[in-house]
Amino acid sequence: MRDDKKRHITQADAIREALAQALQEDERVIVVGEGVPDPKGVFGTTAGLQQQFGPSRVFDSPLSENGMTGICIGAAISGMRPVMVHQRIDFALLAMDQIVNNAAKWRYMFAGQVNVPLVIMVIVGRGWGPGPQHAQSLQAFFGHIPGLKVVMPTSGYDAKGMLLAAIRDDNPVIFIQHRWLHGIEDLVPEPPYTVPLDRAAICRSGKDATLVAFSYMVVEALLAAEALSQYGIDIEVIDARSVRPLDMPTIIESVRRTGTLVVADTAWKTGGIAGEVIAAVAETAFDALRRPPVRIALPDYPVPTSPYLVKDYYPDALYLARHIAAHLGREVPDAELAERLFRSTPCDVPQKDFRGPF
Amino acid sequence: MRDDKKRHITQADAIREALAQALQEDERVIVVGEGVPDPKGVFGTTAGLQQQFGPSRVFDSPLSENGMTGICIGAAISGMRPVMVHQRIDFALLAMDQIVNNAAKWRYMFAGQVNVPLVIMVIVGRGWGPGPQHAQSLQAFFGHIPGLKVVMPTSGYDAKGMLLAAIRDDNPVIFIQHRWLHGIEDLVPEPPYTVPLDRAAICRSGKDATLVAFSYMVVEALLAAEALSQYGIDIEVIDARSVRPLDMPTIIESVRRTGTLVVADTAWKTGGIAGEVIAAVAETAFDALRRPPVRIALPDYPVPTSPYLVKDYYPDALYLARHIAAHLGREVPDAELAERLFRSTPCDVPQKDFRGPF
Amino acid sequence: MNFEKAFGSMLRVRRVEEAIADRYAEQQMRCPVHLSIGQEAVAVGVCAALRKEDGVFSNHRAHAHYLAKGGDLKAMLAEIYGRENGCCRGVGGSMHMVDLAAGFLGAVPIVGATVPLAVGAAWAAKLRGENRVIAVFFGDGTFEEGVVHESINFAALHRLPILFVCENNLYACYSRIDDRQPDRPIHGVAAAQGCRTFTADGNDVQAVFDVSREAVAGLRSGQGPAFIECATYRWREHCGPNLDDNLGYRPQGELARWESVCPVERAAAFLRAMPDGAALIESAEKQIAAEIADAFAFALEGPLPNSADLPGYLYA
Amino acid sequence: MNFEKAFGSMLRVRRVEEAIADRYAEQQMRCPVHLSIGQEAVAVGVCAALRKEDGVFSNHRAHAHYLAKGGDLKAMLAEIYGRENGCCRGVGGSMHMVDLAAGFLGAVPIVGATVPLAVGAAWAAKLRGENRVIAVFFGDGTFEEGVVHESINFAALHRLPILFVCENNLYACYSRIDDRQPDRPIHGVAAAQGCRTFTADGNDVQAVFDVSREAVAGLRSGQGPAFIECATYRWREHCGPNLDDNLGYRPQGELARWESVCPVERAAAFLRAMPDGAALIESAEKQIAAEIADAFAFALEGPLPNSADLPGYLYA
Ligand SMILES: Cc1ncc(C[n+]2csc(CCOP(=O)(O)OP(=O)(O)O)c2C)c(N)n1
Ligand SMILES: Cc1ncc(C[n+]2csc(CCOP(=O)(O)OP(=O)(O)O)c2C)c(N)n1
Ligand SMILES: [Mg+2]
Ligand SMILES: [Mg+2]
Repeated sequence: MRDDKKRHITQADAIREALAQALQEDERVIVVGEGVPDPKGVFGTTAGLQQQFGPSRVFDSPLSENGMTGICIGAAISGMRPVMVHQRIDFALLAMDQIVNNAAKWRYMFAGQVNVPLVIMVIVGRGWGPGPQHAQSLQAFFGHIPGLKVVMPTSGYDAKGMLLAAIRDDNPVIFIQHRWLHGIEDLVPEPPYTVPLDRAAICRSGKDATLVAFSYMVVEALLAAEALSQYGIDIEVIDARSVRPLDMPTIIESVRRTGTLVVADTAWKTGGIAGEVIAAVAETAFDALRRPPVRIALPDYPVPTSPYLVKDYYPDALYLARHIAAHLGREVPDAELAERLFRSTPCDVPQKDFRGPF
Repeated sequence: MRDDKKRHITQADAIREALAQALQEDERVIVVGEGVPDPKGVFGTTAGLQQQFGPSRVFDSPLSENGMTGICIGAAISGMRPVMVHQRIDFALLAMDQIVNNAAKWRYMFAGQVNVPLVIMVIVGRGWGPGPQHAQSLQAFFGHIPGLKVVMPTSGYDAKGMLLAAIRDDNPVIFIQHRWLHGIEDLVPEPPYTVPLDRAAICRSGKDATLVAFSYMVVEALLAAEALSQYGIDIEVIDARSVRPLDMPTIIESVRRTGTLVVADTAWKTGGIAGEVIAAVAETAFDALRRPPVRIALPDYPVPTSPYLVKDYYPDALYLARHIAAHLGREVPDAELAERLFRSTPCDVPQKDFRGPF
Repeated sequence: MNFEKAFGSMLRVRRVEEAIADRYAEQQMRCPVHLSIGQEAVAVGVCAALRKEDGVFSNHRAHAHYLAKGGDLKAMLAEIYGRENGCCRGVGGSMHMVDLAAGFLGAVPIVGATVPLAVGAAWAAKLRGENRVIAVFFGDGTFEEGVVHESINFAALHRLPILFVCENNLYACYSRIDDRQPDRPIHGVAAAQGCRTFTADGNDVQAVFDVSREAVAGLRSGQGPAFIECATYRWREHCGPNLDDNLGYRPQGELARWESVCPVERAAAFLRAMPDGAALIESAEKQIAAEIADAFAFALEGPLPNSADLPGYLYA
Repeated sequence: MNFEKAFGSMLRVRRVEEAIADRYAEQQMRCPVHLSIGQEAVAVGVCAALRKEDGVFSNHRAHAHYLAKGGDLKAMLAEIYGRENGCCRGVGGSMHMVDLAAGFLGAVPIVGATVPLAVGAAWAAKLRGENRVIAVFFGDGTFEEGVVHESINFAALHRLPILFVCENNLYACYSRIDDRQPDRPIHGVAAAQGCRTFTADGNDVQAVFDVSREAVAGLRSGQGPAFIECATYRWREHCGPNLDDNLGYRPQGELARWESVCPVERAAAFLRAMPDGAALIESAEKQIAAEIADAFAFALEGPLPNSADLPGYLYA
């Protein structure tokens, strides 16, 4: 299926297409959010939908995150299939009560009598100085909550397929996009298709280490793996894709082959989902680990705004490659590696050196 | 200090005393929360404070969790030292925006120019059918957030000392109580004293396994350890006390001695703080682990209400003892163990068999 | 409104809650209960103005709303007793209840949590072109939650068929309204936000019904959200079966004054003044007593729920 | 109000923001900027009614408030340029600013987030017996956030010395107010919640000052919270330096109508009608131009901040 069309489109367009197809195929689907119908269309992901499907399917929203989440839950348990959109995941903090107490629990509390077919799309920001309140990566919050499904697709192909799967799913799904993936092109077939919400994907096979990456970190991971392969270091890169449930079978199977686990996350290290991956592997496949597992994640303080400060904040492909090589006890000429992974773009705009497709 | 008075009081009284002493020693301290001045005084923890310190120091609150949190932050950056009280941690979900975006970040965003001396007291509920929305154990949320300090004292002694330390601290501190610890008596000296906010405590030494427990799980852990000791199994019980920062040096030092790590938490297993402990140990003291680390925590669904359903929900001392013995490969006569750890109280009222002091 | 029916409905709620209170000390109902004794007229008056296919959302104090909307008494008691034949198979207890067949769409105890859900249900009704009205009950304290204001704003913006019913019983737990809100009427805020607003003596079932009927008629004809503030009073403790006037948080004599305007007795007095009224009341009492005895038996004989079913309730 | 000073203050805000807009394309200010061009009279009129020791909180669109309250221009520009000599040492950028010495107590971009903080600061002032007033600026869209209502309720309950200033510029990003709120005045809601309310032509600095002075006098004499709704308009795009009328989200001609009631030009016209007015304007322009040139130089020459300092900012 992946190759049947040879059509390269950006992830923003892939998401927009999935929304359009969902609106098309099921009249119960509605799309609502602050800025959804506006000229910028949430970084293009909702552009033109209101024109196409009309103002009774595609809605703007008051600035009322908790209330609107509850309203969408109310609509979801009353026969609609709402898709809510937040321009930044940070804003969903205002809606934690409705997400955790109602969306995640409504079916359970009532012993399965009512479903909550709701999709909450959120965007993890980055770049150009969003700063402490506008660039958090809060997947760990959602990943801790029974009753939610939480996905973080990386490729445009997966973004479209997982979004369609999420909208067709009868449970609340948190669909986490990364701003820096929106512009990357991928092979995305036009007809509607789904990608499972609970499966990791091996994007690159290797035998020396398993590198599990989340969302945008897959991009950096692939660059790092490519560079290390020049030195005979063979990294298996797994795109986790799903945060809840984590696809532990795929991850463990890989670790059993490589003996080494590295997890790269877009979030703060302490208390993040990377730790969950490591804990789950350590608990259930301890014997497979030939060396300590490693987390590569954000330092435990918020992102600053100044680019001069941001430049040291996000671990990138070079950071990954250096750490993995060192962890494996493999010598790699550092200056050469640094040159290979030289980042031609400033730290606050997306990595140019990865252009897709995945 | 611990023994200087030989005074046994309940944890609820110890907390009340700490609040009274804080109000006494610093006129900038105010206490505010839904039900704080009411006749029940938040399970006794705030009883009589308004009578003693007057209505301009001790306040009731509208039902406005996010607003009141912001208001207390505003007061904290303006020269007051507010202590907010939530009867249940679940209600704090409504205030996640103010806690995460403002309280935790205000000092950082402004490069250290302003402190936020705020204490948020929350209670993890349990028992008598509170059900899915009123008995969550959400420490993992707070534990993930840079800028917060998060503590979960178990003993009455620590509750008092850590609360005083939290109120004197210039940072936002989430002070998590457990409903089932309120009634337990402990040796609590009357004069004000503090207990550090970042140190675990070894409550019982042992050489066969390190059992790190959080909050009420320390009670079950101590019972389990006591029972196992009858079979020559020697468990070291560590009361984590602090969730952020975790006292990893103490934990790792213990694991280096025992080679075995078990973590018992009051929260859901997946994405919880127990996983963070395991990940941190696996990353930094992998060689110390002689067998897989283990988490003992809640199953990944919300607590039901019916006592007939609750009875299988919470892991107790017997569950801990059985699992630890099995994990260590040690044979223990199960019927005898079960008798030893027979719980004379129903599953929805506090464990009678532990009466304190710690 | 069929007055006799409304009286019977109130009496039934009263007797059910009294029976719960009486038996609570047996410790077989092992969950918090918030009784509506003294407030029955609000639930009954509002629901009398609704159709079966209309929906109701409620909160921690849900029994009266559930029963007034036609919820199954047996399933409710079995739920409170934590049995498999309860309306939520024991997962919910008194604070989490639902009876979809009766249009009782859900109650949960986080205050304010169901208000946006009700607005969302009304939105769905409008989008689906259903001639359906949704009502949501909440207390005076709940009006302090920001989410209520967000909900009202959206309802007014989209002119949704929703009836906000504020049961102002002057207290949130032990806190009197003057310790939580400035001195201005709640319904005044709702009016300023664009609702059609009504007030009623919440202890007069006819009065509650009359404004509800008017409000609901407006909803059916697309006039946008309505808001009713009902003055009423809770007789028992906030949570639990007991009286608690001894605690001293309410002014002396306040409870007695409100007891003297008991909604059930008021309706009974009206009926008694009618021919056959006394007989009618007596027969209602008998019928309700029998139904309650039956329902408790149903609950107490209910099978115990099975923990193994729980994970299956989580995801569809 | 010293009208000349107010004019100068508005002109300074305008010229600063124009300079930011002009230089933004150089990509040296690498953070989002939300310009207040067109809205200067609100910030200046309100702050003219405040004393230095009074406090102000703001939001994502903070430059005008910061400057009008007396915030340090150099430190602001250095902050936007991400330098160590910025008012937050580069951590904050345009959306997170503070100048404690000037009583500018903080701005952050989560909408509504500073409203309860301002109420808390006013509460502290009252508890500490300080004769201090706090003002908080927010937009029409922000009024939709529940936390604003929670904040107003508490302020009214405790009669706090707080001035809520709603800058109603008709839009939240690209969303017009009619797509977000029903057709009723914002200030009407605040009045129903127990605020003393005022409205003003937000493009007339004298009008804004007049109501602010009255409102603030009431605050100082303990009359409880005040709420001012100012009608105004944002000329540039929501976020960024450009004009964006080409996007078509605003009705044709709307921008032009609002440009024709430019707050700065209006004040200038008034001054020009006075003897020496033209000279005064000219000298203000010159002085401001020099100050701005200086301040940009200060910012551009500012030392780069050091990542190693960041962890130290987190905890006291
Ligand atoms: C968000 C939240 N905060 C606090 C509580 C605790 N609580 C339960 S009922 C209640 C009082 C509610 O008062 P009101 O809305 O007036 O309803 P009433 O109990 O009087 O019927 C409170 C504070 C809660 N359940 N949810
Ligand atoms: C909680 C939250 N939701 C959404 C946003 C995104 N956002 C930034 S500014 C803005 C519009 C604010 O409108 P208004 O309050 O009218 O202020 P204006 O921009 O018009 O000055 C929005 C929605 C945000 N920053 N915070
Ligand atoms: Mg009430
Ligand atoms: Mg606006």
